[in-house]
Amino acid sequence: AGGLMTIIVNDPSNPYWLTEGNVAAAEAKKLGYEANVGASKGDTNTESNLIDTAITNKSVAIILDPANASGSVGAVKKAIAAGIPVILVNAEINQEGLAKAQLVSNNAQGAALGAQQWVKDVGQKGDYVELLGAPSDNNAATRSNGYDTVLSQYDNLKRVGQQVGNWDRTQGHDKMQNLLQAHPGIIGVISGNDEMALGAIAALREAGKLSSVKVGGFDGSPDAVSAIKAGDLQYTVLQPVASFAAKAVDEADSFIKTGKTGAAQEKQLFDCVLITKANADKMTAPFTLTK
Amino acid sequence: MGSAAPIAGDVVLTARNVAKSYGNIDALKGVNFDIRAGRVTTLFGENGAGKSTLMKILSGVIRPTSGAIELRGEPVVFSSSSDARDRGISIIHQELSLAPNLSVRDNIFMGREIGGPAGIDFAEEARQAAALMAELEEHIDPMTPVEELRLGQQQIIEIARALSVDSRILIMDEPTSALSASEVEVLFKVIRDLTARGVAIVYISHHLEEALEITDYAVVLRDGAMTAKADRADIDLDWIVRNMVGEGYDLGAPPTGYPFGAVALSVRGVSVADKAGHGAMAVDNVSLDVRAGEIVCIYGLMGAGRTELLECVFGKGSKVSGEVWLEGREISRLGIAERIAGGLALVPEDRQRDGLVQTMSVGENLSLASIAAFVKGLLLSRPAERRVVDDSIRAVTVKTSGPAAAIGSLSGGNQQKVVIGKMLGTHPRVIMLDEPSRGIDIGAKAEVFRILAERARAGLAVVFSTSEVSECLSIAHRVVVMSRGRISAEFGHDVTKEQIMAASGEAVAA
Amino acid sequence: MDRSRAGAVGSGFDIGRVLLEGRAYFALVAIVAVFSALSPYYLSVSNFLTMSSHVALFGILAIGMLLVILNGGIDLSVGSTLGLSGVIAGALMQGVPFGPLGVVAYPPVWAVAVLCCGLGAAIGLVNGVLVARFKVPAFVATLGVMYMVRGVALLMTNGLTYNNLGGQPALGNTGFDWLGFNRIAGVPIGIVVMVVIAVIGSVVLTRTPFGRWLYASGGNERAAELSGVPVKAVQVSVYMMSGVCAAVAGLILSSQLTSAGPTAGTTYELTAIAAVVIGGAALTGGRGTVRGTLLGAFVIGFLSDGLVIIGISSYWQTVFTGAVIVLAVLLNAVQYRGRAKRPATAAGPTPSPRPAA
Amino acid sequence: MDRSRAGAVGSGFDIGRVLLEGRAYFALVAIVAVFSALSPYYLSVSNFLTMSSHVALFGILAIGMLLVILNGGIDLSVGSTLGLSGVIAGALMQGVPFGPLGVVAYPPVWAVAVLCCGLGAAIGLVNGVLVARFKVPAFVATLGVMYMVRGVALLMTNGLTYNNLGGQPALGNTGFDWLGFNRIAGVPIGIVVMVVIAVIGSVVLTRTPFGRWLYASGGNERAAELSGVPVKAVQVSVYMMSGVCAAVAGLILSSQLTSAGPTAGTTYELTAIAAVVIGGAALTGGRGTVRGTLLGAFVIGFLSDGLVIIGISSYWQTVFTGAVIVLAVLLNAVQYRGRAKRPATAAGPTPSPRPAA
Ligand SMILES: Nc1ncnc2c1ncn2[C@@H]1O[C@H](COP(=O)(O)OP(=O)(O)OP(=O)(O)O)[C@@H](O)[C@H]1O
Ligand SMILES: Nc1ncnc2c1ncn2[C@@H]1O[C@H](COP(=O)(O)OP(=O)(O)OP(=O)(O)O)[C@@H](O)[C@H]1O
Ligand SMILES: O[C@@H]1[C@H](O)[C@H](O)CO[C@H]1O
Ligand SMILES: [Mg+2]
Ligand SMILES: [Mg+2]
Repeated sequence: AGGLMTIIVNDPSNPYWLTEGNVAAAEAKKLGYEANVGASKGDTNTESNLIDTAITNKSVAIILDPANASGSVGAVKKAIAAGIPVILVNAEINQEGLAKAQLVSNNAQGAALGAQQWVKDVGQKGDYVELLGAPSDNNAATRSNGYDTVLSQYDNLKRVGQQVGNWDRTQGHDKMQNLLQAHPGIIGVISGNDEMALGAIAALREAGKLSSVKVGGFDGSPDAVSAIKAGDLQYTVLQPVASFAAKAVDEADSFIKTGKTGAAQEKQLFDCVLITKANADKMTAPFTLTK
Repeated sequence: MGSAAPIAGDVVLTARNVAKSYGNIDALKGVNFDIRAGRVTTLFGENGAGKSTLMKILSGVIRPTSGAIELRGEPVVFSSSSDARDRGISIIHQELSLAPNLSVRDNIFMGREIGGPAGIDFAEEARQAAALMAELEEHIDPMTPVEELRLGQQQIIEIARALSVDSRILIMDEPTSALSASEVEVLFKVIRDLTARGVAIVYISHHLEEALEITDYAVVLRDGAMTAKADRADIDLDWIVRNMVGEGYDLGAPPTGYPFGAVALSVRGVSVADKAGHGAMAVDNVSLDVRAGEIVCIYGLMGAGRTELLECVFGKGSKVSGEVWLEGREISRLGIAERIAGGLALVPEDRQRDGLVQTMSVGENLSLASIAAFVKGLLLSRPAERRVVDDSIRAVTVKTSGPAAAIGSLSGGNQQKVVIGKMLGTHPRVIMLDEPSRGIDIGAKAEVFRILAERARAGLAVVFSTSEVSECLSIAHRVVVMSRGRISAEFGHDVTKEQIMAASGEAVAA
Repeated sequence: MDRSRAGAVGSGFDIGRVLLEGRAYFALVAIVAVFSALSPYYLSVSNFLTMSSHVALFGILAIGMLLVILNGGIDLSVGSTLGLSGVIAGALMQGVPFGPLGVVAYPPVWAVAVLCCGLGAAIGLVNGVLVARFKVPAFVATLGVMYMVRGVALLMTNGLTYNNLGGQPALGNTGFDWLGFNRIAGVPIGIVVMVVIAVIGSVVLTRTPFGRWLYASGGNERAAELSGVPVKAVQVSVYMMSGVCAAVAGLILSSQLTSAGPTAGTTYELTAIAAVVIGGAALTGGRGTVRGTLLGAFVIGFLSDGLVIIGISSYWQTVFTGAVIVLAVLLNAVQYRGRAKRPATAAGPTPSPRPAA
Repeated sequence: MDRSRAGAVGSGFDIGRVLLEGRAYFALVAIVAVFSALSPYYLSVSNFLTMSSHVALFGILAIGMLLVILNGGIDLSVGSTLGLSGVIAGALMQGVPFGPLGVVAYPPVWAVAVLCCGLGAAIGLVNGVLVARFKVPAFVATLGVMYMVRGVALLMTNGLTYNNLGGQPALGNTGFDWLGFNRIAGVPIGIVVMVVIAVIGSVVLTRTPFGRWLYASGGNERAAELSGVPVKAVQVSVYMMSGVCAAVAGLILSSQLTSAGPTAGTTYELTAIAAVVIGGAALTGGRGTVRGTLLGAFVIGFLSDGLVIIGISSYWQTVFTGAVIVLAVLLNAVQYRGRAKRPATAAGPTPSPRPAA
């Protein structure tokens, strides 16, 4: 076969990363490679160890979802020094010119998309709260800034609370309950990803406020899509992870064979798509929307 | 428990050819042993003779390797100690087996709770516990946590627990090692009551005279085999000792023929607060001078304050007032290590808890207090340590397979010698020993006293405490009696038992 | 706190002891006072109910942990067990393929709950056997089991989260969200369950032979054994009970979230241990009460929720959590020492002339 | 393993003991054999160096942890200390604003390393004082400190990661990546540091009074104190040494990664403890060796890297890690029991448990 492709995702217990790993592995196998999927669980040392192992295993390419925008730079350098091309997916690192490609969702565009839909669903007047992702992930700040850019244009919308939920459902739930205590009058919740949004929904349902408080998510995860269908979640912003994870493998393949990824630039942004009740039916596989 | 009480003197429990091996050690080598209703059968023997092993077999704690047990003529196999207890056999273990976090009541009834409509019938248990305390003439509230009791009181609780079972056979493995003479008297009264009711008693003690007082039959074990048995009427102390160790014994006499040196240890007006509170002083304004070459014995009842005094002199525990001088230098403010360096040594009362490091070898225990002697540069010098250890082993005659042996592999007496050897290894000018003879056999005891006398002759000042009057009359030049934290009297070596006991505040035993 | 344990019969009234106990509540009172001053929303019935229902999860874990700690052990596997319990519940609610016929069985909710508790007990059994029978130190045995159970939960779900735990009326398996959503007289079920477990735990500890055996074997195992206490059985039981508590907590959590993920409960064991210790229990065994443990859980929970409500950053929350753990236990330590020292100060030297005997 | 420790005075040759020791290496040999059979890449010098440099991090933590465990304590704060050490190094490398003049000082790398070790020692001092002076149980004291230190690291960086640790020649602070990237005679510096620390640790434990004091106070604190051992000082020192080891590990890690994040080292304390225990040390104190501890670290490290190399899923890795922890300790337990019976050959009553203290 074409050798071993090492795929390193963050933590497959989040469906987003799970899909990322699965899709990439499937694509690699399709192209005739072997594939190993590792998980850094957000720890840069584990990630660095996985890179070492990929070097030991004589991997022909590494598809990496970096654990930390700054902290993963060293690991990438190490792989490059060992002569292995690295393609980054989902999250970026704070240095260009190392990885052969960085394929990420257009988080700023997606956030704007989400925030605009949020205003449509929630209205232009009232108090709201925000759930933030893990601060070690640049995506968290990018999305939050994107939301703010849109929502701050509405003078009567006021963000009264903001809590870090670390992309996690249970934390989203508990933080939401606390936020509800401090801000019983809110009309909306905007969340950095779907897991936290789903946690918030559970908390709102329990408090009997799910009808008066609207929630928006981000990711397009299968659970979120069902929540949209059930009317619990207003919308989510689909990150086309299934397609760019496959594309990352394709570019790696191309690089191995031709020395070029075939893409014009290192940084490639993939536009996000808004998922609402209207198009929720068109989700055919996890994170995949058919036109 | 049989309703038809056996007639006094009948054999109720028999060990037939009972043997027990641990690995290739034969703790018991085929022992026959009878226990009789209404009689006290006393078991004598050196440390490690197998007394406790035999008792544990008879009370179901361990299973014999071979041999049989018969209960009133019927062969029985006990599955556990509670099984034996259910069949009327209870035991007071040699080592305290109490849960310190529980109250007296809970300890007495743990494992055999009195049921009530809502779980345990606490009131009934408390009532019975109080009754037992009254019977043992001990003023202890049944709700007191056991950890707040003195060692001796804890031993009383063990006894109470065994009594509470109301068994037909009661085994007492050194029940009095921490008891005062008056408490022993109370216990003996209880034992006589029990035997009068037909209860069979087995009694074990290293206090030979005391044991003789209560015994009906004497049995002697030696190296796991029975060497002699006899009726009380036919024996005396000398008979026991001869059968135990194969020779006569002598605790020695005060060494003479040399002058005492200068005052080596001077305790001036030391007071220590009582740990248990109640506004009392454990040590109350005690002053004492000991000269080089002199051996001073401190006698006292349980709780008289000896341990507190010696520990305080050694720098452990908090002193309330007073001064301690060592060879003309005040050491009251020094730490333990500095006092050791200055020439003071303490052999603590409880060797398991305070004397030995169980995870270390015999050699490492012996050298622990004198590390400074074999540090070369920054490192320990193995040959130097080896020399220190070998010297110690020889000096205190420890019987061991070698310095690398595990400390737990030694008999109690030899463990005690290790603790003594460890402290002698620091080349002290003054050594204090807190009940150095507790729980060790007569041979080992004589050995310890011989070593102390020898060292005194070489100029060491020796202070030891004891609860046995006979020990005061051995090697001590001077006997100091403590009572309720104070020195109540001082005597020369020509003192009599009666004088000592009178001064200690105890009623002279009959 | 040490002696208050048994609610002991005839323990008499001791004003000093009552004051000292009160001091243990001080931390909680202080927390409530401070946050009430800082936020107008903190001091309200509804917030207290919300916070208490957060506490409930840890409280239930902590009561199970208390039993293990009383025995002188520790159970690091409760967080994982919580996670696996939820996952199993999720799997069962999705239906169990049955035999080769392709029949799918949908167990009713009570059966799901019972099975999950059974699972918790089984995990506890493994812990207990490792500790009691094979003498593996509790820390290590339960650490190993913690990883294994977590791994199994991840493998079972392949990392995904079970989402539809509501069941369907047609399948006769509705009602799972009752645990998480319903209220009895306005009180969330989670709190009710915690209170029930606490009452049962308290009765078991103070009024039954089992309780005494547990304190006894935690205080001196050998003594307990010689007294006829079935120490091994007690040891195995406490791990099983802890496992069941963790399983119940898992059910409640997944019912609250109406979903069950395999990583739920990660590091909850540390919070549970902290609650037990803040509550005055000794990690060496034999000392501790259900009341104290709940107090500990409330201290932690009311603090962390309070910090969220006043909007403090999650980093400061981490710092404060650590500080409160240390401080609360320090307070306990001072309390113990105070008790040990009191006599001395009370006594004072009473010099008296040396009487001649 | 327990007695082999001190090359004890007169510890003669004992074939039985050698076989038992060999058995402890069995797990490691088995791991290497299995993975060598499963992957062509496993059995190579370069892979062994790579794996060993992964082990180094945990090995260093574990040696510090061993000292604490020998003392009968435990140190849960090492993972956080590792993280904070890296963060501080990162902050120092970015330059320290100095005074009101806006001057920025760039300490040289050696100063950064010394400051970080000092920080580790200071954190250890806090742990040690809490444990030795205030009698807070080690588990709780270090748990609290773990949270606090982690919180401080997060606050310092605001959750972000320091990136440029390379320094600049102009500022005279280059060389930080030396620790992580250089090799001495082909051996990565991390391994060299681990070996140096192991040798020092081993000498300290077996050849110095301090080592003897540590074993003694871990085996029986009261007896040690009465033998003139400065038990409190020893106790405080071991936590400080553990803190320094954690700080060194933090330096190595951040140098290897050329970046320092505030969450680095999360849960590493558990791995370090597992290594120590797999290495045959007793959590009750007084027993354990540096050699055994390194062995434990290698077992864990070679296993987990092996699983990655043969491409097993991360879930199975979790399961295997747990299983190996339990199995290795089970093996030790069997070993102990085998040995526990042997002393019968040497005779002597088994020491009775401490009477009620
Ligand atoms: N562990 C303890 N808990 C509470 N009080 C104690 C403890 N040990 C000693 N005491 C108190 O200190 C006083 C003196 O006890 P100490 O141990 O010094 O006496 P002693 O003469 O050595 O007696 P013995 O060793 O036979 O018990 C006692 O009256 C007792 O109240
Ligand atoms: N659990 C055990 N393992 C190994 N050897 C043991 C064990 N218990 C007892 N022994 C050995 O059996 C022998 C008899 O011990 P035992 O405790 O019965 O003596 P004893 O007569 O009660 O002595 P003491 O007067 O010191 O209490 C000793 O040599 C002892 O070392
Ligand atoms: O973009 C991804 C997803 O939002 C996921 O839910 C969490 O991690 C982020 O990096
Ligand atoms: Mg005995
Ligand atoms: Mg005494």
